[in-house]
Amino acid sequence: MTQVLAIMVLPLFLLAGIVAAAVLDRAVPPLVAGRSLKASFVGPITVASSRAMGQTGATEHPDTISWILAPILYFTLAAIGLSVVPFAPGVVAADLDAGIVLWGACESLTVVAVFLHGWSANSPLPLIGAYRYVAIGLPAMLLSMFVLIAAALPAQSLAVTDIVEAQRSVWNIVRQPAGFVLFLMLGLSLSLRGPFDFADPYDLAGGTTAEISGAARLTWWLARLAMLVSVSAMTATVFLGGYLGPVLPGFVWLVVKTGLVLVVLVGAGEVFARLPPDRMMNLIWLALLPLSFLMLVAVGVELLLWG
Amino acid sequence: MALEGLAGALVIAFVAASIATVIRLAPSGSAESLTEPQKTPFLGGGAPDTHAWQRYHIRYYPMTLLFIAFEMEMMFMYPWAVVFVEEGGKAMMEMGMFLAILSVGIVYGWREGIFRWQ
Amino acid sequence: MSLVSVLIVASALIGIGLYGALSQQSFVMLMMGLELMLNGGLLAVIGFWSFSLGGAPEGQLLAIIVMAVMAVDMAVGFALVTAVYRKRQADTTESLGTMKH
Amino acid sequence: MAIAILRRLAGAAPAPAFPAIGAGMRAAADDLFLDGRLIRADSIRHARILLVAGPVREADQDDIRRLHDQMLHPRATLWWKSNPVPDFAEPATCDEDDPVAAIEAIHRALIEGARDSEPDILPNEPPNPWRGKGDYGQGGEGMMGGTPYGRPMAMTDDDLRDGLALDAYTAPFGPFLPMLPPGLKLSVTLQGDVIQTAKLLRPPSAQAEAYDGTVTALRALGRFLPILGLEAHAVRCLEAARSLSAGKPIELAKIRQFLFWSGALAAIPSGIGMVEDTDVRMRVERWLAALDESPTGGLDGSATMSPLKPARLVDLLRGREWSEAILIVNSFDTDTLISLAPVEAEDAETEGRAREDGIRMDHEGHGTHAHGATGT
Amino acid sequence: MGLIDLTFLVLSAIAIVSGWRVFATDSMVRASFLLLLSFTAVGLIILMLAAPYIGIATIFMMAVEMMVMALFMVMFMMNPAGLNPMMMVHQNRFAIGAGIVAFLGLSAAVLTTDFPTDPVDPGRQVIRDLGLEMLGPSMLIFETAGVTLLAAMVGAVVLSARTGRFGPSDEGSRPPGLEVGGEPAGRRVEKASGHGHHHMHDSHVGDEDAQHAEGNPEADGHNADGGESGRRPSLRSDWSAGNRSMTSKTEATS
Repeated sequence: MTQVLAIMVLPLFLLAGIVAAAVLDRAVPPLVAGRSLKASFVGPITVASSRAMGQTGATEHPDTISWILAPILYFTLAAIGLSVVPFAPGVVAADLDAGIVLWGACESLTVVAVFLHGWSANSPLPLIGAYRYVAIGLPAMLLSMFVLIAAALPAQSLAVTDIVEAQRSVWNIVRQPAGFVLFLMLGLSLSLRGPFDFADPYDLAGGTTAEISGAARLTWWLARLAMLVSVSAMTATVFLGGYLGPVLPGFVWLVVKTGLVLVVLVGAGEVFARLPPDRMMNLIWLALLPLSFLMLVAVGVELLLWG
Repeated sequence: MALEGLAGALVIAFVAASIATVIRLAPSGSAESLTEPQKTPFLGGGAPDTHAWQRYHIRYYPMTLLFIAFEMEMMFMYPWAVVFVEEGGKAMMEMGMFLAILSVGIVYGWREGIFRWQ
Repeated sequence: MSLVSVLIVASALIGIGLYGALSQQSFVMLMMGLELMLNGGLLAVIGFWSFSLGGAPEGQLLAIIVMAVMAVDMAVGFALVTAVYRKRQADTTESLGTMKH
Repeated sequence: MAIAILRRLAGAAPAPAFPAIGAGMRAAADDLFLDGRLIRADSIRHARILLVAGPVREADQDDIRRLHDQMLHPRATLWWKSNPVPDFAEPATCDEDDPVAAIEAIHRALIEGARDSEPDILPNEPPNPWRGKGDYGQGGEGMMGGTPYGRPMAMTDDDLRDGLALDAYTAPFGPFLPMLPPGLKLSVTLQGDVIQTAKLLRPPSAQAEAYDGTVTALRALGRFLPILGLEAHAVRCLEAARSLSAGKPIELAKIRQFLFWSGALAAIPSGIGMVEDTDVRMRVERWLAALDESPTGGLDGSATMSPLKPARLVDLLRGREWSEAILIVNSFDTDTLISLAPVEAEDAETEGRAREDGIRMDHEGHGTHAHGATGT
Repeated sequence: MGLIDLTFLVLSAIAIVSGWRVFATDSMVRASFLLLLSFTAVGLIILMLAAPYIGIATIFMMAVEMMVMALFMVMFMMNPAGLNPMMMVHQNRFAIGAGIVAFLGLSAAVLTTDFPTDPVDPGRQVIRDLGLEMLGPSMLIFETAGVTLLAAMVGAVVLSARTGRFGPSDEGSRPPGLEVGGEPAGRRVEKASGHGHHHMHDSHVGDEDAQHAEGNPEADGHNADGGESGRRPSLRSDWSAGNRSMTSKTEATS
């Protein structure tokens, strides 16, 4: 019964998250640019309607099926990733023993979706964007896996529900602060944002989106926002104790924490510079991977000594 | 538990995919079909000679090969994480050894310069 | 869903994989055939594990090893393809036999 | 009903416009898009309005036509202080300093259906006839031959870097790509995202922006930072430049501070785009240093505007990755770029290249064939 | 027929059909991702067989591997997007026969054999089992897998990197013809009236031996001596550093 409840709540959660993310996306850049803050709910809706109108666009001989499937797959992956997140004690859409493995599968399939999106266009700029993203998306996944495994150690389980319960004594952000930061980076990479936006950047005139318009662009935009929401909820669950918290009901706590991570991610996307892809690849393999590794060792040692 | 979880995930996947499909394929209000000049790939004004699909020269291909071998270690690490607390020091040592072996591969790859754009 | 039905699906996958591995001219497509065969093997292993072995942990370990074999096969296979292409600019199996220099 | 609501909402959205910028209008176009009622489209496909700013060079006319036709319906063109290219029926022009109102009006009229979407200018023909030809009616022949679906396929060529002879993709980039200076058109041969050869087709259009210490630096930063993913900071710089030009004082320390924390300098690889012993990073540092000067005067232009030794943009780009190449191109101001991009006769070009190949051979020993093939 | 059986049937159909389509599609990217679809369906079946971890991990790992496979397919296959339909097969009939025989033989074996029945206890903690097995009795297998993966990593790097320990691996490369001794495949054919001496190499590339015999000394010199020996040290040195010195040298001389 609680599962049915979770399945009903999830679309609403995702929808609310997408709206919030879209509003933040319009509010945060002016804030960073030092202009007056004009947050409005109407803005994103008008932009969405504007995108919904008009032709979709195509090139001479694109891989039409893949081009249609890529944003749909991306959006679906965001929803599946969110399905392992418990909204309240026992309220989870997909209570799997291997929840974080399912999350990992969503991450790796996201790389496939983004690649497919750029490849299908049969146009040089999207193509470069697609290949660039693979170079970063693949190793970035390794980081998140190490971090999630370190989170699974104290829980003695791969289920996300158990990981939340294991944080009753201490949140995982305290156990592995660097892991939290690494996971935020992964969030940026999954939702193609700011310093990790290697698929749709300005220097490729929009990268994988350079050839699309209309409904295709709208879907891709929604999928990116959905993935952002999904990553935020996952971060809040794995590192910030999910629904745990005093006084307020669990669901409210989850929403508050997810919102907080959302703000951090949108902000980080605006204020940090993007490295060229080759340097980013180097950085991930040679600095961030050893760091995630150290975090894992630290959690292991802590559990051995005091666990 | 596994079957219910799978069912939940599949239901969510189906719903999400349906919503995305409806948005993607919704009628746009513009019935005109695309013309040939409209379909020229965007290059800022120029027109390309050839198709963009090509034997694309990936600049990080050694990295991907190292990656698929290294990434296999995850398969072993997930079950390890579940029993880590139970097994304690032994688990730590065995996984330490395993990862140390694989790290040699990364260090070797780094020395050969495979993390650069080739 | 029974062991027999699972194994028949597995053998169908192995059959298609064998066809691919034998018929394809290019290395990479040939490897796809191999992967598909391993895919069938994986399904068969887990089928046995689930229906006949009472969930003995060795069955799962074997499945993981099958996957590791796939990974190794791909890594080394693609490295070989790269090396051969670099030498001969060829990606087909015939070009190795017909070029004697 | 639903469509009507959608239209009303869409009409209230900011108008997505793609600027095709001509001579002398770059700064004005930059300032224009600081307005919240407009969205600067990165790609023509995202735009509903093609904004042609400033006079169009004779040579760019075809590119404007092609851009126009690539736009999706409903679409419109606005000629802002510009000379409409022939073939455009009933062109909408605007000679005011601030065309936002005109753009908005056109946008709303388009959305509401009061204004018809502009028809194609170019004939509705594929680049090469293909229908019904070839083995499967797809226009191709055999494995790689023919023109399947209208275009041939790329062919293999030697590579500068790692010796894998894979396909070389040659295409003209520009003159109105958002990340290249307006007017610059390069024929680039890519393998993957590494530039094998670049050939100058058209230099950037002259901008006649007088050197003005801080303002110049701020404008340059405003154009450079989006490449690093710092769009919001770029807006801050451009806004500061506009305020300064208008004589309003502005707090510059904050910009420096933000840029420091963004890691922008660390994100620029050192050693690329070497001209006169300064690389891209040094040039960006120079802009940052210029923020400290008094708003006008200060350092005179000589440091950046002196006649350069015979360096050529196409040489700087050779062997660079796409991301580095874009950084290099945007690290020069327009005048410097024009001096780096001399238009040469075809013969001189080929010869010069052959000579340099010889030099390169000695140091690096990388293949020569790449140009051989593209030079023809 | 219950819901479980129906799901199983659908997933099996997806696995088999997409497995077959892999060899029937022209686009290499589509082929790779069809194989991924087949793997995903098999992963979901495995998930239904009470092995949640192995099932999901199959999807996870295969998504990554098929992504890499797509990269390499596109990199090395002629006509990677299948713009010209093609059939690159040999001994097709024999292969079809072998496939069918394998399928029928295995199926017959399956149908005639009596398998013991000992299903997994639904309450069994299979992931924990696996972990204990790995760290306990099968520790050696686990560590051996580590060594094997290391060997694969090293092997892959050695083979794919530009220069091995034994010098450049691409010396004297030339494309093969589509038919034996034919023009190099998929390569831009240069007109013999090249513009400069540096065209020589390309125009003769169809006949390597002849070129070595009559040999344009300049072009050969570039390729064999100046080119190859110049390459070796530059592999180790930082790329941008190498290019930097190159650019400044060029400026100085020109």
